[in-house]
Amino acid sequence: MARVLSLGEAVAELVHDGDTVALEGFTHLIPVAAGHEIIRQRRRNLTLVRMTPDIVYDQLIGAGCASKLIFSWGGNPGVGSLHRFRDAVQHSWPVPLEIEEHSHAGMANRYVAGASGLPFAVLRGYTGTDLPAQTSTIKPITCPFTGEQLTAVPALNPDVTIVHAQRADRVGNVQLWGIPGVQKEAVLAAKRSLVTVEEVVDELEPRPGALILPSWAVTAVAEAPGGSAPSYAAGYYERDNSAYQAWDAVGRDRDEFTKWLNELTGVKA
Amino acid sequence: MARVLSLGEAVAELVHDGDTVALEGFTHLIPVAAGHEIIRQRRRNLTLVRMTPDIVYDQLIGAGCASKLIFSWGGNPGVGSLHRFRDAVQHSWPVPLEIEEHSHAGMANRYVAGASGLPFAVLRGYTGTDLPAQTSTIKPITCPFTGEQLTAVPALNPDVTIVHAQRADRVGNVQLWGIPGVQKEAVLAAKRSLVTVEEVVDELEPRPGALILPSWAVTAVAEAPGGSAPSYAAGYYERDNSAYQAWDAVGRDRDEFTKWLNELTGVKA
Amino acid sequence: MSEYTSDEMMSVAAARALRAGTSCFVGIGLPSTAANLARRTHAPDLTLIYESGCLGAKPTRLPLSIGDGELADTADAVVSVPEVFNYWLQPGRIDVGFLGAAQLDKFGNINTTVIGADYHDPKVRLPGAGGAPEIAASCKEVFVVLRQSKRAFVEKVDFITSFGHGTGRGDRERLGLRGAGPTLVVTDLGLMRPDPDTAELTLTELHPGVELEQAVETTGWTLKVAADLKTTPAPLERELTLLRELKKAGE
Amino acid sequence: MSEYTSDEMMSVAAARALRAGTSCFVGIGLPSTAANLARRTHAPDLTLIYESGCLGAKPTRLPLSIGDGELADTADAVVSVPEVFNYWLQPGRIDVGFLGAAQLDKFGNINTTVIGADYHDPKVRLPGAGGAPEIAASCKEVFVVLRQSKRAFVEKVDFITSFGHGTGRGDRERLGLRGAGPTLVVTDLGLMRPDPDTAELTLTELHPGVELEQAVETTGWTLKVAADLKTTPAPLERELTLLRELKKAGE
Repeated sequence: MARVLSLGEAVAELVHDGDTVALEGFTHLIPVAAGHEIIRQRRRNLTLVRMTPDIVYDQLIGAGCASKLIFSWGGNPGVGSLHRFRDAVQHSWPVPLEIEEHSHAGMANRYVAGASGLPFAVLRGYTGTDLPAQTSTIKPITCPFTGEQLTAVPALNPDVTIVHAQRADRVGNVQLWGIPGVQKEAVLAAKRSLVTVEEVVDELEPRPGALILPSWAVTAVAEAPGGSAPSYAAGYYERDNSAYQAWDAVGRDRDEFTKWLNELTGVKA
Repeated sequence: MARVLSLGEAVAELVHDGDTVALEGFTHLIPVAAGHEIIRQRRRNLTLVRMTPDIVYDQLIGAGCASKLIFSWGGNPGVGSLHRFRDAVQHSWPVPLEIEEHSHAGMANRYVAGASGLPFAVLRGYTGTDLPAQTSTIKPITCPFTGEQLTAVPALNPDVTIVHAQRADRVGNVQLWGIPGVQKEAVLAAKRSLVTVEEVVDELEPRPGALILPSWAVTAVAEAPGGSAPSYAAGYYERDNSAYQAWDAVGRDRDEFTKWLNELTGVKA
Repeated sequence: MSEYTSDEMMSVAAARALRAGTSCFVGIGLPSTAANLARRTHAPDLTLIYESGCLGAKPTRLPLSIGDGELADTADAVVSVPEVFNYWLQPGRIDVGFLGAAQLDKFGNINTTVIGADYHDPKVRLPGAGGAPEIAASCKEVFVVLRQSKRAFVEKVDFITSFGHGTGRGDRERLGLRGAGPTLVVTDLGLMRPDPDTAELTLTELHPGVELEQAVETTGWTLKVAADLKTTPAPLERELTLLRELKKAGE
Repeated sequence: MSEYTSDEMMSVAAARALRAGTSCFVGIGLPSTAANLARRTHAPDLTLIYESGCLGAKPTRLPLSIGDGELADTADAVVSVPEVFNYWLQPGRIDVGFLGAAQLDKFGNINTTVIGADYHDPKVRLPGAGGAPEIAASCKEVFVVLRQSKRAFVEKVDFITSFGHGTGRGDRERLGLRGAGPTLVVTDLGLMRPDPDTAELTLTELHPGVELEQAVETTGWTLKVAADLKTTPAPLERELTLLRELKKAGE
């Protein structure tokens, strides 16, 4: 059964240096507060996994937490590039960043395989593209019935997956509604999982479109109100588009970024 | 976009002699009225597909509609055997019935592959059992990353899938709640689909746990109030357990069954 | 102490085997009765998973089918059938798979497909596999519950629908099956467990009042008996009351 | 007739290409603007599918991301990301895939990964593939919309992120790709379509007031021009009004 912990406790206990860590949330419910806590706790050499690394991953990368990124689309949605990500890839700042690059369909299926206890997934994907030449985790596979050639990708099984949801009850059952993304698969694929929530409530009332992660499928729940801002949490708050725009100027410049980082971590400049 | 038809029109148009036909509904929402309409319209040589053939399949088989059954569990749940099914398998009455036998996990994944436009699915299944020796649609497959051996099953792509749901709106969007079974996969895997519904309404109000089949993914919708009795339709009526028990005596005896059949089809004895 | 039937003893013994705080993938019939009794007695937090996609069902009356509305209404979550098999069963998340059988052999292999040597011309056509092959493969361990008879307890099943221990200890490992397979068989006469070395089902407990000879005679192979054969504690008053309430409510 | 910008002309031309009664897998940015304009003009029943899992979204304002709450709130159905790719895109259910690009080559291959010859030491690291490779592979046809420039319209892309027509007609069939691939490129200067024989992108329409030379000079290969080069009809007053309302509401 999931234990209800503070965010600090949960990150301290579940996220270790060198771990493969997935923070998922597709535009909606991005676990930003948990990402910031990982930065504050100065984790290093993480393999970060995420379909759509956006500003919280730019921040983790800029803070030097990651040595590798597994992803399918890295950008500041609606704004432009991730400058810390680019700086790491192009100039190894602050540390070199290895990348393992997929498509969304490939990443989604890798989580599905992980959640399903299978070593790989099959899809119609990557055909004719230059991705398989750069990514060793894309291989051909032949249908044993039709002889048709398709594509295989290996399961993703993060050491820990972190997602954000609207609510949990006091025994750790999690309720999430709105765009569900790939969160269920990412949690079920992981060895350990942390769900940050807007609030812990006495009882989860049924809601249209809500999915439930039962307590026994989650390692820990931590209350983190506003924990997915500047992304949004359906029913709680809207996306703060200006924060995405404002990040561009901060992320673009190493000094500006370092100032931002010092502020987050409480270091005096 | 789905057309709203009468049940008779829909079956006449969508179900042809020799077709592969899946009627799905896992205990809940079994499309019984549609099955009876297929009997009334005297379809022949159908390959019937269903994870859990129960009394409506016993009736279709006894009426001589089917030449083949693809399934994973055939019984009268909570009561006992399907006598028409047994009689067809053991004594070819009224016509021989070929069978293709899987497990639930295999059948579910065959629909998933069908819905996904893939020729096959991979699972951890059938290992050590005698099923692969009897069923040619079960084959080994090797993970291209780990070398581990798993099991492959081919996609199911019925000519037509029929399911029952609670509601549709007047343009044919379907709303289904309660146990969803494998209905979405079975509909999306099929070349054509028919959804019978308890009622056609002006507007589908959102409901906890409801899934939607958009009109553009369905061929036809037909109103059939009570159309899943004696199984149940959450929010409309309960399972009629006595009807399942009563079927045992009817199905057990060829004469009793023939009387039942004549009554259904309006033939004077 | 009340009088009780051998079926009641079987249900009580099966319920007791389910540990508090675990999860159980429940077949319909005897396994469902036992699992629901366990939730009412020593294991109120037992998580019941039904193949209809009901995760954490807490039925107030005994379900008649694995997809009763009652199961969905009381579940923590209701998911699709592909999801329950792929995301919940297959990765080995479930502690115990609780199965019935038509035939069971001395290595715990289960037959629910055909009686008779010829698959294509069976003496009796049974319902088939359902979810059992993968439940038997993927749960951390498997309990089987069925009434003892020479017809049911056979030297070798006519058809392996669900793999137990094959031809003996080590077969599961060789096939790459991850779960431990059948670790307990509960009958109306006693309990059998696979021998630690050979995996042959061995009588370890007799229910109160049952003669050893009865168990031996209703087993279709030469039943081995544990050196320290024990007697199952008789059903408690409370267990019987709750079992009877449960069965009555389910009718 | 109002004045209008070349970007407005591009959005209007892109919107017009989307036929009533069809379905469109919509990338964010220019494709989303065009698709939403089409719903407000000639194709109110156009089904919009976003990779965030929103099927049949009917946003009242222009979404800023592919996962805006507005898309979920107005959708016929909201499904998981694996489901939108596996059950909805992959089987070829979607009529049109509408994509942007950083680089596009003369055979309609799309690059959104890296600029520069060396993947490991790129001149510019772009966002990557996202959903595009499979959208380009699986939709019945693909429309691409982007502003014309020599940097963007190149002889050969530095990296094939999403496969168009490869090295020419027949490559898609050889690879077993089921969709027709790019059938239309909408730019701020005109429209290009693949030559029926060679699949080389060929200028078939110029927007009003655009000189042929402009289109040729902003194309990084020797642009072929259709024998019957046409002029796009100028945006209608109504199209411009609706486009401006849409863009304003989205800000």
